Amino acid sequence: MPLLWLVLILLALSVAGFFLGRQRALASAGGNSKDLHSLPSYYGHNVALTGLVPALGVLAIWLLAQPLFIESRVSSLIPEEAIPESSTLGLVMSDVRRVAEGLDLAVSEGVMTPEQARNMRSEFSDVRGRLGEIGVALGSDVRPEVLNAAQSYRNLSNTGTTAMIFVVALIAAVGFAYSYSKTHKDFRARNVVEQGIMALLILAASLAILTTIGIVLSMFFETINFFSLHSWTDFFFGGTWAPNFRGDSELSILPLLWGTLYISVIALLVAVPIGLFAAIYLSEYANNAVRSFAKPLLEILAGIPTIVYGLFALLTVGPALVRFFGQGENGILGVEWMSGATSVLTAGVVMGIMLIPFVSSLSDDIINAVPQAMRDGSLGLGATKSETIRQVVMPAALPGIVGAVLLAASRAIGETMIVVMGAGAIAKFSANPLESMTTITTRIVSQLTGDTDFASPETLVAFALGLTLFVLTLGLNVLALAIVRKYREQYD
Amino acid sequence: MNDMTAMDKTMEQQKTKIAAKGVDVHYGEAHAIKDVNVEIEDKTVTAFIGPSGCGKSTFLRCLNRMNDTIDICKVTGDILLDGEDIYDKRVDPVQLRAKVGMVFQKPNPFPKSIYDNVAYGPRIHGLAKNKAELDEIVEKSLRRGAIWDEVKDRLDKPGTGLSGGQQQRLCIARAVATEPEVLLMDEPCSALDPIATAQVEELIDELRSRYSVVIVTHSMQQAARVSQKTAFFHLGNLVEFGPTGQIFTNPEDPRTESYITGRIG
Amino acid sequence: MNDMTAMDKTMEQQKTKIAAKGVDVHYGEAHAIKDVNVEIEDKTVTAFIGPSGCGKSTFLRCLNRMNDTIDICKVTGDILLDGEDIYDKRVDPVQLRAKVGMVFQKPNPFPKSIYDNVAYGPRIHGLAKNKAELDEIVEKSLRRGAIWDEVKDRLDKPGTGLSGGQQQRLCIARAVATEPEVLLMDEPCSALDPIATAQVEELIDELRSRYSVVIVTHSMQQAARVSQKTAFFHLGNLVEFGPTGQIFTNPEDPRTESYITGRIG
Amino acid sequence: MSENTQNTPRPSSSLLELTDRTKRRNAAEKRFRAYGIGAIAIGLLMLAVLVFNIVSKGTGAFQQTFITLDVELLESKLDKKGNRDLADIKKVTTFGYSPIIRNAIEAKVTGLGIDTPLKAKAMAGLLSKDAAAQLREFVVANPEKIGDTVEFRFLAQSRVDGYLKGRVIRANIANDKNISSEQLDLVDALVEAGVIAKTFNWDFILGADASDARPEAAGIGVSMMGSLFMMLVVLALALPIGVAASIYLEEFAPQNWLTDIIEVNISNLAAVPSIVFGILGLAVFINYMHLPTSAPLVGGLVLTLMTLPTIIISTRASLKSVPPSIRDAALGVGASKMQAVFHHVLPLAAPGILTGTIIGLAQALGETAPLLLIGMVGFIASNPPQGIAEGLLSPNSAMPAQIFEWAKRADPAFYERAWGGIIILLIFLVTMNTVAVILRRRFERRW
Amino acid sequence: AAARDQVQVAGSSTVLPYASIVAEAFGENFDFPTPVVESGGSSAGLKRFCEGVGENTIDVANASRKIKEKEIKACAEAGVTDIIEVRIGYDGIVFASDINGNGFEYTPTDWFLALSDKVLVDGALVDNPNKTWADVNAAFPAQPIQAFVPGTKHGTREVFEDKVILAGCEATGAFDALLAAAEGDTDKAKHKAAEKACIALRTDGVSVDIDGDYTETLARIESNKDGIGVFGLAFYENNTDKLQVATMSGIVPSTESIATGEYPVSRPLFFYVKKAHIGVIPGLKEYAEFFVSDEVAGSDGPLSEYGLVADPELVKTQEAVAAEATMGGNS
Ligand SMILES: Nc1ncnc2c1ncn2[C@@H]1O[C@H](COP(=O)(O)OP(=O)(O)OP(=O)(O)O)[C@@H](O)[C@H]1O
Ligand SMILES: Nc1ncnc2c1ncn2[C@@H]1O[C@H](COP(=O)(O)OP(=O)(O)OP(=O)(O)O)[C@@H](O)[C@H]1O
Ligand SMILES: [Mg+2]
Ligand SMILES: [Mg+2]
Ligand SMILES: O=P([O-])([O-])[O-]
Repeated sequence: MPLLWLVLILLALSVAGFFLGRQRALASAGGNSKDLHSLPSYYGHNVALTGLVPALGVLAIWLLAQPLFIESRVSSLIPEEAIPESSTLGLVMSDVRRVAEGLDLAVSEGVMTPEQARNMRSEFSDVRGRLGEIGVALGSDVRPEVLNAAQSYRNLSNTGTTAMIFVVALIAAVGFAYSYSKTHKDFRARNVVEQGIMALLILAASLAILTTIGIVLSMFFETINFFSLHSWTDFFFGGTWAPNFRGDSELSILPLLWGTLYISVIALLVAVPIGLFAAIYLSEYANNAVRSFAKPLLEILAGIPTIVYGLFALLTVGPALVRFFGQGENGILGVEWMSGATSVLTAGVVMGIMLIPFVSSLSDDIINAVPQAMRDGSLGLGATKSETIRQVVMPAALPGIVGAVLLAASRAIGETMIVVMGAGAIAKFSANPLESMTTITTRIVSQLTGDTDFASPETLVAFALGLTLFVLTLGLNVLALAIVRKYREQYD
Repeated sequence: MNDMTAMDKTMEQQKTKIAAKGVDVHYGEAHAIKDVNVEIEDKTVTAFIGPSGCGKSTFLRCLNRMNDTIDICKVTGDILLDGEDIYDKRVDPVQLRAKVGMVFQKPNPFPKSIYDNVAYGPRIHGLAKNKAELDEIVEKSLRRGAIWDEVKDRLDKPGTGLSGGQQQRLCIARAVATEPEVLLMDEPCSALDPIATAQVEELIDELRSRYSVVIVTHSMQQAARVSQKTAFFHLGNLVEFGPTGQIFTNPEDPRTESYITGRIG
Repeated sequence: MNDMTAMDKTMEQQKTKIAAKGVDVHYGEAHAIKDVNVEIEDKTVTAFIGPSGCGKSTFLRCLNRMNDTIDICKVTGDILLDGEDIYDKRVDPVQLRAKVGMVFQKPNPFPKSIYDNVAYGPRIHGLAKNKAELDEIVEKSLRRGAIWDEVKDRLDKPGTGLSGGQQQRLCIARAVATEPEVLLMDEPCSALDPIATAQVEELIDELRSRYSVVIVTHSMQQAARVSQKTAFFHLGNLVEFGPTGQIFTNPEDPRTESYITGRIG
Repeated sequence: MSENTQNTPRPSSSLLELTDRTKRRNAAEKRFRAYGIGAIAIGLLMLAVLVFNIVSKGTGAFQQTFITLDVELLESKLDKKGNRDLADIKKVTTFGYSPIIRNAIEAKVTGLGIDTPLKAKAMAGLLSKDAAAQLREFVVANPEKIGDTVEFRFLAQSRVDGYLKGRVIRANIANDKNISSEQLDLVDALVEAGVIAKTFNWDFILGADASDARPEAAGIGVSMMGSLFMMLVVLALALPIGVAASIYLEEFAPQNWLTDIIEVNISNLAAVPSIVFGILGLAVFINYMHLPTSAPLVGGLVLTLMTLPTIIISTRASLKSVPPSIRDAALGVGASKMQAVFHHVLPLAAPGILTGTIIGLAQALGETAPLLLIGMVGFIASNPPQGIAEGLLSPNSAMPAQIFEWAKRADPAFYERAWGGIIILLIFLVTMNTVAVILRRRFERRW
Repeated sequence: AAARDQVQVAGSSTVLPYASIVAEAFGENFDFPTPVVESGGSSAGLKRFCEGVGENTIDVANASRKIKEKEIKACAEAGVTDIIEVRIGYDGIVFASDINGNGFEYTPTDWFLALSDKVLVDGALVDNPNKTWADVNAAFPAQPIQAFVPGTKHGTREVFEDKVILAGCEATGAFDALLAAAEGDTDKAKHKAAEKACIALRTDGVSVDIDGDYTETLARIESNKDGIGVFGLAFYENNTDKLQVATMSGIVPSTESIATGEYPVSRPLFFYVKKAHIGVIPGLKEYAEFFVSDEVAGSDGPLSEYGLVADPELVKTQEAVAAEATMGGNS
């Protein structure tokens, strides 16, 4: 595989470049590394990276562009009339590609000679059969235009690959030569390398922005579609969520939003105290042995598939709650407040359990990072450990803890399976935590995976829900950021 | 302890506040304090002197069990406060530390406002009934720490934004705010200018009328100025302990003499 | 320090290493350094003295742009190192700091081994070709920091497990290991006993033969012992700057005099 | 400084007696500690309950019932022309193999002298539908064996397996079309004769999914490979990108509205429901970039996007918690900011980074919703991938998706497999975590 | 981009079991790779189907309902014009309860009276007062009503509403009362409003929407023995050890009674094939033909054995597939 080789050679070159660059830098300083502007290895990295990165970049672009180019060249070879009615050029082209790949395989397996593959004529030989023998299945017999196109496809891609190897190697060579020639004791290699690294860091950070743009765009148009089919007043200000198959459904986000908030709050009421206390105990009280097994064990809670939690809610927690708050005379409290196993409380509690490690593990790391001098200062004043933790350690660890709680809250908002099985699927406004409710996220999933006509508002509402949720959580996050900024305590 | 001067006589009336008997401290393998016996008296300033790394801080931290927080640190022997073994199982280190306050060698203000730094101790010990009383305690402590004037306009700014010497004085103010019976001060004036130093020394002298103060210092002059008793540590040993005057004028141990005259470090 | 004339003459030959012109520093609203002009000479020890909180550390940190790390800190004015403005856009603060080393007021060893603490600088600056050379640099630096004997058996133990004074000397050793042209030392002897102090002062004196040293100190004696030039700061102002002998014997400004004689703090 | 009457020393009290206030504070301390222990106990208890639940329901999946039969590969059925032409042999579909199987089991039963009212078809009903496939595969691979009698070990159908495991009981089979009590009598007799036996089931751990008609043949192995390849992608992308982004934002980015936006954006991405990442993945990776459907590569990319915020948030939190004095110390000896971060700050923040990775990967490993949209949930019974490229590109499912599918299927035998799959998933998770946990312990230190 | 060589199917989770049985057998008996059958719901499947023509789109969409006009339009806009519709049989919908509980013989009226939001009492529409099945029908035991019905996302819900609730609504006369009360300008609008009111189910917890699948319904019945759930016939037939089935209007549901049309509650199942992909995606046509072949979809085939109600008009379907007849008639 020439590509693999090319990459390997580039890598080898860059390793060599590293040592050469280093060598040259040292030589320019007469072997005395102290006279260099930067550490010798920075010169090495500079040469290695200047050779490698642009070459790899061009390689990547080439690999993306070549098929497009060949595709357009080859597809121009296919006459209009060769495209069957109702088919598209794209489909014919995928046939062409398949044949071309089949021929490649045949050649590499030795079933055909390269000449045969190049000169084969569909009129004279059974291409489909011969390719079938080597395991390349084709959808239909190969038409002459397709075979022709496939052959020129192979030609072009062979030429292309050769050219690619040449160009990439040239770029690598130029890169190496340039950076090698620049290598001199006064060259600011560290700064250059660090600038390169910085560019990569910025690139990584901008990925988040790209993702956001992608998410917004992938939902935006369908949301517009939705609002052209459904009134926005009902969506934002209506009081009922009742999709049906006849159309003309009431689709208001408000009851869902209420359910989302209610369930998330209960989940956080469970997860945050338990998680925080667990974190505090682990970092401040527990001995090493307890800490080293309890923390990873708790982390397993985050990895148990949510379907297990869903069943746990439905079969264990729900009925237990019913025994407490329901069943009238037969129940433990003798009240009749709860009828079914599914309720906001059921889902909230179970989700809370799942979220414990989100709060506990991260908070534990952050609390652990608060310098011991802070604790000593407080203990030295006669504070108890708990006072120290509450009044000195926790405030210092606040930003991290807020981050952990936000993460847990985010997960609570995004969870579906536990809500579906634990909270039921009824959208309503109610203050009673023992009743069923549902959340925005579960509605997104169920409307997307449901049976309603995909062009109907009942399905499209999923996108509107998603986008609205996105905006709402954005608001929450802005708030959280402001709070953290306000209360942040910087220790030293 | 032969030369009984007037000062020593007053001290005789003082009862022993803290008595250490055969104290050994190990950091893991390292033997940091070796069989130290010492009696620290009430209403007295005791100075710990000795070369850097000889174990002064370590021993000081034993006296209010701050060493409990260092995992690898093991303390053996008896330390009695008012005749009670502070390493007794029944002793609550919290109550102990409320009685035996501490100023650490490295200033460690909390990442809170200057006010809250000082009010912290009084709050947890419930020393103030209301905000006004607390304000008063804070002001008084900051004044005693000789830093009031510098911070009175920025009480709500973080204590970590102070200069080195200011932080040190803040920590002193923080420690005296809880009114401990014994105050352990680990080089409290190391970052202070002469005037601030004098003010802190004045504070120490004032505290002596009611409490017992132990101060670690590298300044022989300071030890001579503020303390009545001096303990000289060397390589983990308590080499000599006695009235300050005698230690500085007529040391018994040759090592003490060498140190004071500047020959061993 | 006694032989005024001779010394002043040698100093006259020294060229200016660092020149500060109209430097102002603000922490947010607070004006910490007010229009300071000073010329620090090469191959000279300059002492910064002044009451706690007057801005010595702040000004010191301007000289190698360590204040860049404090968000709210704004520096204006010009500071020239060898005639080049260090706040110029083109100046790489990293290179600057390699030339202008620093010992911080609060000892801040890395949570790494003692060896790595000292070896870090030489490693990133490529001062050693091989392990043996590095070992040699580490040993030499620790010796210069007057701490070799205490730590030679525990080079692989964490630097954070040292006593206060030991940490301070470790930080000195760490700073000299990179062989800076200018060494800024913020109260390097505050936690040191007299002997260790003397050793560090000896080091400073030795460094002076090749480099420029700026030292912040609260000890007038120390300033007088080690420095050739002294700058007196007060409330953010550079009140007086001149040959050490002159400052201590014949100060021009009444504030300087008050401070030296122990009247303002 | 005048003496303040209010602040006279508190009355000296014995250390051994606790003052009321101390008692109260100690009680608070004890309570606080107890809350901590309680919190951990609750967490661990819940874990124990869940794991017990999982294990008790899932262990059955690791055992499977097999029936051993001698099968005569009749030429008259398998190669009517008798010329061993593979094309002709292939024309006999699995349906055509039923008579052979019927003959084989009838022969076995009569051979053993077992008395049963059952017809051959009902006897063959004890076997899995997989038996025909197994036979055909063998014949296609070994056409020369046609005409011989070969011993085969066939899977028993799920009710027979359930009967041996106690899941199917005679009292409840009245309406069951798939099994009758006469058939169970025969099973009893065959167990007696050693023809039917239950053994450890490697096929479950290594095999691929099977259709609803033959739960006994389903395995989780192939989807485990799918999960493995996805996790490799996630780890290779999410960890470096996440850490890099965090470093930039926390250590280098200037404080301005742009970085504020990025910061808020990232936390907000954590709150985006996972299925939305699926929508994004479908739009970007499949529709726009034309990457293959149902491919672990795409799954890994989508999960990477989903995991990134988790890793970034935890990494930033731990970078923030490194004291500034450490950075100062490094800068002071002439390290560049980059060096200070990579040499000193990052190692100190490593525990938090690893925690973020553990939690993020756990989430990614258990996620199904986004996979639904990129075609990794459903019936994907491919062969185990050969090599990395195939592992990344050829259609596959993932463990949680497989479990999710099984849990939905009608036959209760799938339910057992779903729980068995969860056991494997957890083992996978724990293995994956162990590395990170060990690393994290090495980096943990206080200063 | 490497060429895809397997058939890619997506859509209904109701059709999924059948499609997976076929795909598995197809993979075993042909030289083509086993098709990939994704689940995700009819709507999601059709949406993917209508995204366009080309290798990166799916070839077959499974659906538990007929494709809608709007969807056909959307398809056409994306260039998917020639669609082959294949009906594979029917899915029976049954009512079942815990095997050890009471048995029931229902009529649509019973269900309407049990679950409707408003019922007719003495000629007036009032909030549904019925608490137990005995309140609904004196012949039933006094077991509390607890129904687990498919959530509004499920196609089964539509069938349940149409064939059971609406039928009951009309039978009890509530429909007429609602029609009289309905607002609307035209008769059609009134009719629609009345229908909508008919199918509104009570929200007091007596009727529980199940958004998950039948296993969830089963789990709910196991934890609440009074519960009665709506299931697919195939699901019930695989769980006869836990469930007992209720009759509807006196008919026991079975593949036979549904095939003859006696049992009223059922719905047709379909799959849709992109004609343009035939001949390009290897094995696509073979798969479609294999699916509807007698061996597979016939009344003795594995699909019927699993619970699919075979289509009485299978032969017609086979012919249509062989001829690649597209919807709208042009072949
Ligand atoms: N990070 C900071 N934020 C706000 N104010 C600060 C900060 N650092 C110092 N200051 C203030 O600036 C002034 C000068 O501080 P600086 O640390 O320079 O004093 P200094 O002369 O070094 O004192 P010391 O001898 O006590 O160390 C002081 O009033 C101090 O409170
Ligand atoms: N946490 C620790 N872990 C290990 N060794 C320690 C620790 N703290 C102190 N030591 C060692 O114990 C000895 C005594 O230290 P200590 O801090 O008591 O000295 P010191 O007398 O206070 O010195 P200084 O005047 O420099 O503060 C020293 O050798 C020191 O290195
Ligand atoms: Mg000390
Ligand atoms: Mg200072
Ligand atoms: O998944 P369904 O479309 O059949 O409900």
